[in-house]
Amino acid sequence: MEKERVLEVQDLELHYFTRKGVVRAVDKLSFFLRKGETLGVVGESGCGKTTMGTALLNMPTPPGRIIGGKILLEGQDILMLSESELRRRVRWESIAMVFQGAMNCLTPVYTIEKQMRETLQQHRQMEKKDATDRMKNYLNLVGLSDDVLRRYPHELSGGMKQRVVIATALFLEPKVIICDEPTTALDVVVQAQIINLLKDLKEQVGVSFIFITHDLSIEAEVSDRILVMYAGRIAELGTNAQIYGPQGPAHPYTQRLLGATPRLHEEVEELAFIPGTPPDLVAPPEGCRFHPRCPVLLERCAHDDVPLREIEPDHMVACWRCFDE
Amino acid sequence: MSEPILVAENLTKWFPVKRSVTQVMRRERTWVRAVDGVSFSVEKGEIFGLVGESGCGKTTTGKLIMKLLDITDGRLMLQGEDVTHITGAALAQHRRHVQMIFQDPYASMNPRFTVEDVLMEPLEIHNVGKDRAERDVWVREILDEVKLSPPEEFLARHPHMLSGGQRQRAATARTLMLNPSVIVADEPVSMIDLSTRAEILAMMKQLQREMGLTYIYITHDLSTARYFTDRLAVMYLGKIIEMGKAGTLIDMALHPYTKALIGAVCEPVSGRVNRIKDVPIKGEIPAATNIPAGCRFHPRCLYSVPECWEEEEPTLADVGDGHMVACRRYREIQALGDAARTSDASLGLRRTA
Amino acid sequence: MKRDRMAQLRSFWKEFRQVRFGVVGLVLFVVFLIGVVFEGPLLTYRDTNTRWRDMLYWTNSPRYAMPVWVNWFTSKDYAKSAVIEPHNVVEQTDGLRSVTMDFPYEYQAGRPPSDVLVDLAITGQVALSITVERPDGRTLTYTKQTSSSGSQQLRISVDQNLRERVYQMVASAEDPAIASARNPKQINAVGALFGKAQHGIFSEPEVLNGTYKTTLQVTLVGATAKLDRAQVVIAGGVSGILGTDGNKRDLWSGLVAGTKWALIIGLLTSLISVAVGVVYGVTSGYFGGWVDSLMNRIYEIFVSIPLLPILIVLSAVFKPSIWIMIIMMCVFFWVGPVKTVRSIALQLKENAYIEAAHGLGATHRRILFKHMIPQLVPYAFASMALAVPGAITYEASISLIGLGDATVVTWGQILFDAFSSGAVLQGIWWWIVPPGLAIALMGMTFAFIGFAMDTILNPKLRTR
Amino acid sequence: MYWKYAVRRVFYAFLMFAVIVFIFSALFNSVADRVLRSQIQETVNGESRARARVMQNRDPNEFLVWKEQRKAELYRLYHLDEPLMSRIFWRTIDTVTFRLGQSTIIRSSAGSQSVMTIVTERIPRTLLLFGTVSLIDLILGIILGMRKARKAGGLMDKATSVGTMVVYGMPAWWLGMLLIMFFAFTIPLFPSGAMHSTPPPEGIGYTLDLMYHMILPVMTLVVLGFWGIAYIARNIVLGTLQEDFIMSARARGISERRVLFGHTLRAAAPPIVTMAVLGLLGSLFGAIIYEGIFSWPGMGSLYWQSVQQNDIPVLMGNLSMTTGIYIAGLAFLDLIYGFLDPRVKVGGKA
Repeated sequence: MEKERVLEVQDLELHYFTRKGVVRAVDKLSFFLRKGETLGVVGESGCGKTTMGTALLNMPTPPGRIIGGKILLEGQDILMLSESELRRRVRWESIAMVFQGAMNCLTPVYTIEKQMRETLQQHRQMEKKDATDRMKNYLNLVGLSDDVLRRYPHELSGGMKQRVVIATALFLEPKVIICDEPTTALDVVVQAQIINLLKDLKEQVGVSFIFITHDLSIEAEVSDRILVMYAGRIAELGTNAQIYGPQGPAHPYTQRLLGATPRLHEEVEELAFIPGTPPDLVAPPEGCRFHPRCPVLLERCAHDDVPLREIEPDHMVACWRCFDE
Repeated sequence: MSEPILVAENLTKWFPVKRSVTQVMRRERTWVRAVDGVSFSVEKGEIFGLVGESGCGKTTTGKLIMKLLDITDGRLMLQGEDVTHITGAALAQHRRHVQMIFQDPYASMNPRFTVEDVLMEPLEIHNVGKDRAERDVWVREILDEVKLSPPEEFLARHPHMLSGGQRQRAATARTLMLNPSVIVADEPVSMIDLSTRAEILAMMKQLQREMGLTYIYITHDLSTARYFTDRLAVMYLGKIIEMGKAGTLIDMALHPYTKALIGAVCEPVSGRVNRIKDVPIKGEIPAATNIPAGCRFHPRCLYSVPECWEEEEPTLADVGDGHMVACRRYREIQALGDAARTSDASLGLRRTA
Repeated sequence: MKRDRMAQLRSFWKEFRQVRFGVVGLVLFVVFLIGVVFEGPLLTYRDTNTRWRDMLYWTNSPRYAMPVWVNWFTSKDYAKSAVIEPHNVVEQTDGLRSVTMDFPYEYQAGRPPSDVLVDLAITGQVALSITVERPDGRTLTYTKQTSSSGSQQLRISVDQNLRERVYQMVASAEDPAIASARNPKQINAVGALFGKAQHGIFSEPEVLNGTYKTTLQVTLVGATAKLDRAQVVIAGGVSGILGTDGNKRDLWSGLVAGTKWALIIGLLTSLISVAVGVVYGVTSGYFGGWVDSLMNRIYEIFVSIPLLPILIVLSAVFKPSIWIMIIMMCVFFWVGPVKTVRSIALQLKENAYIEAAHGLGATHRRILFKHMIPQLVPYAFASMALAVPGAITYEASISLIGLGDATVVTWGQILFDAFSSGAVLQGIWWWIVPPGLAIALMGMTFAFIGFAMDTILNPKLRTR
Repeated sequence: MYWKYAVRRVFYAFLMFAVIVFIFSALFNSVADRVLRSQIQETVNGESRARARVMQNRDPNEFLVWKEQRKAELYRLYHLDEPLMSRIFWRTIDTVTFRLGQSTIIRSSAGSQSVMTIVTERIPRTLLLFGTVSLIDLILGIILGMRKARKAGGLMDKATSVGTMVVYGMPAWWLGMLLIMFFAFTIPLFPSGAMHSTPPPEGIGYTLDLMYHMILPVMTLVVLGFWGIAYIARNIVLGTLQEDFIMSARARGISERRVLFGHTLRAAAPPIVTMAVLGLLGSLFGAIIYEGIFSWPGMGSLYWQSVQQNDIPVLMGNLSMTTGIYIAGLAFLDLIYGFLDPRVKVGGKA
């Protein structure tokens, strides 16, 4: 049975208006997120994955602007909401985000308590004591002790700060949490602890996650479905089994990317790689955006824009080779 | 077995911590024990890996080998010669033999220099080559070597006009200019996109085969270490706690810390979701100013017993086939692990229950 | 390498061009430079630089004359300054030698000039006769005098020497009661000379336009006697582009002469001090450790001294020349960029390429001068530009107190003269506004340039 | 922890003051010696005249000997007979203990010739004027800076930035002259100078009169002053607005007001206060002679007077005191910084 969709994105377009020209960072992106699932978003740097994350809060960083599409949160298009409605009903209330480099996401001059309490006050009418209890509960949930509340951010280690940020993301019990590279810059052990924590929380709280990272191995570990982005567009979208399973992904980009990921427990003689560099999004190549780097391109790839099509249930690919025509 | 090209014996680097006035008066001195007695030897043509988490001293070790930092204690030998305390001309000579590739390709080249300037610099410093024309030929050759060809296209470019991969190639080319015998590569691919990472590593491997280079590969990433290196040493808080052939060390890790590290690594394989549920380690890394007594890993070890902190720190012991481990309980732990695997009572299950 | 520099410069210029006020600043700077290069032709008084304080040089100018362009804004225009050369020179050589000449003055202004002077240079024994014929036919006889041997200069001022004669000439036109009540020594002689001969000539004279003809008759006694120079100087109510000050000096010339000093003071001080500061800061940051600590302490001593007060006291005690003053300013100005440069150096030092150069065996000197300082050059230029106005203002401030170098003309000294002779209280705005405006304008010029560079250097501050 | 830091900072300020005074003493040693010698000569002459009146018909030789003795005695008292370094040392000690000697011409309002009295009676006047200016500058500057940063690149931002540059090199005293000319003479709205009317009114009238006299000088300095602070504040706030924690606060649904005036301004406050107050300190001590234009009887006018009357002891004393206040200002600034930034408060700086 299909679970209900919490979030649905339709034809989302976000452009950066820079001096050099218009950067089409997110170009007609469509996908949805089911209740209680984790959607992984992978891609190389500059493919627009972080941009997409901030767009979901309707908070593009200047000079970026959302120029088209819909973001339906339980049927309601949040792009139509006013700034104050967004603040009241969407941001943190329904969608919370753990930003990339979460260490810098805490205001350095405020104590943890002040920042958390402020967030709570903004959204809930609550007795002071109840608020304190709630903050402590969630800090304990992420494995931190109460006395963290009194500390300033610079007194905490990177892993602790990350946990605080996650606790803050959780404690309004939003429907969706976007995690943008929550573990980069953390050591493997801490990374594993954070991943474990997020998985536990998913089981216990039942929220949906969008997990953005450049690391395919982490996605294999955490995500139910994986969305592979390339140059502002979706290259492939499939379930964990479809992407990482024995038959492997369908899109040549995903295939190569996976082949380039070293395995710890296998002896690999030669790793795969993709020659060339990602395209300049001011003037992306015609046709399939991956075609200049594609090892198996067809003639039509160079000029025909490639659509995203479902090739099997829950598995969408944007590659002419994968379509039976 | 060939001659070791580089030998480190009990290599140590302590940094003094800046003291307050009262501490000076009380004659208190605290030290950051960044590298705390590291011994290993590297053979010619070998790729030796140093892995560990941030702050374990692996980068400092690299800099000690480069002689970018003064060695506090211990001995460093290069090609049979003691280079521990060399200065002046000998040091300059050392810097021709040992080269380094840095982690951040964006920072490792002066943004105001062109690729040509970057590659010329080592020649200018050491006054190699009889004139500019000769140097020019070399620069072009090396650029070809690292597959930045045609060289004319790259010579006049500034670093910001190169992609991350190209930049790391140029940085590699710079290290090759002086025909070194040892190259210290400090996380050379960690900031490079996955799609080109393998390309760089493949190039480095090819160069090694062709030119008979010796690499010391410093990384936090066990997966690339396994792919790239011949031998691997795992560092924890300034000390090597396990060392051996890369494959053996990862597939049959003995030290509980190595096991934890390996357990924490994600793999791009489906159907193994929840596999890293059990990371057999507790707490956070202590500060390098305050290294625990006894086995330095004991506060975080799930298997530690009183003798681990009451008795002296265990030293690296050979367990056969060059596999060395610094743990006094590794046999018992191994037995425990085997038992757990067979009896289905894995630590992971125990913790989730 | 050289071509590369050019390319860098070109790309910098391309960015600089985008910042509009930066271009405005550059244009202004070029204008100032042109002003310095063409100082000669621009100076209406050629010897301003050497004879600014020589009162004799300025005797022919009016005192407190407004700029000529004031006439554009007033219906009753002021008489302009003029020097009238002799016309109709008639020489007689039979018997006694004599020379007769006319000096016609076409007077059309709405207000009388401030003075009329007859300026003569003669050698030997001479007899003089000077008369002025007004348009209405009344005639003023200046004087009939003979001079003895030797060469001499003669200056006869209507305002100072001829009040009584003017009184005699026009007194008949006024009511005798009023006329007799006037002290002839205190009348406005020039006003009366150029006024209609009617009631009120002493109190509110009405201008009488027309040709005023001064006639000079010289009788030369003996063979050696001769007339070297003869001219009639009309000291106008307005004079020159910027008027004159209380010492009759032409302010435009002073301002032009001061421009080069402002530029020299500003540029030299900022150049030296920023160069020292940058090298100091980089060295301190690069070496770190005890070198850094020591250099920091020295730096802190210098920043803890209030700049203007110490400069005032040093100037008061040692009475320095302008060059020493520039050095003095450098001694305290170099701290300006140190803090920023040091922190930039600390960041640069952490860059892997510094370590790489080190690892390649580069010496400290090579790293400092090839890798670090070149990176600071743009910053150094920006802070140089921004340090210029400070240096100019400080020199002006010291001059304002009266401690300036008296051998040169600076804008600050013009303002000192203005302030100390009470120009503020008398409302002599043309003495105060232009020099201050020049300082402010030059400050603005360099601020425009400096801020523009700053915007280019800190992309974070960019809004797009 | 903060107190320890504070004590250390204050101690350091004293040390710095001593070092600088020592430098001054060395630098101006010869002129100070010369003035002191001539002052002693005058004293001895005066005394000897008085003595001559009391004891007549004494041996003139003996009289000369007495004069020499008396001079030597005074020289010894003021350490003038000692070697150079020792003279410098004693002058330093005298200055840091605020024994600034006697003036040659200038007197305090009560007629005292003590340099200390002359200078100290002027300190509050200077502090009053410049303190008011600083406060207004800071408030206006930060308000304008915030507005500029919020609409960075907009018309208002650009226009005010150009304003900053236009006034950048303008000497305050020149603007003062213009304003006096305009507001005191062309349109006589305000007094042309001085601190109060003569005679000063009593009671509340005194304060009002003082404020009335302050309007023009304060206005002049403020017109020039707050632009720079606005520009600095704008840049710092703009930098802070690009920080991750601001984006994070916005994402948490914190209201824009709180994001701006809570998070942004609070986080930007330490550098803004430092930069602004540092700039103010510099510009105010650069504007100190500006008092002379407005005949404001503060420390700045005292420079003017002592230069014109060549009163070296007053000049030196004034310099030492100005430096002392400046150093105190710098120390105070650091203390505020430590108070504003928890990283300093807890961690301890340096």
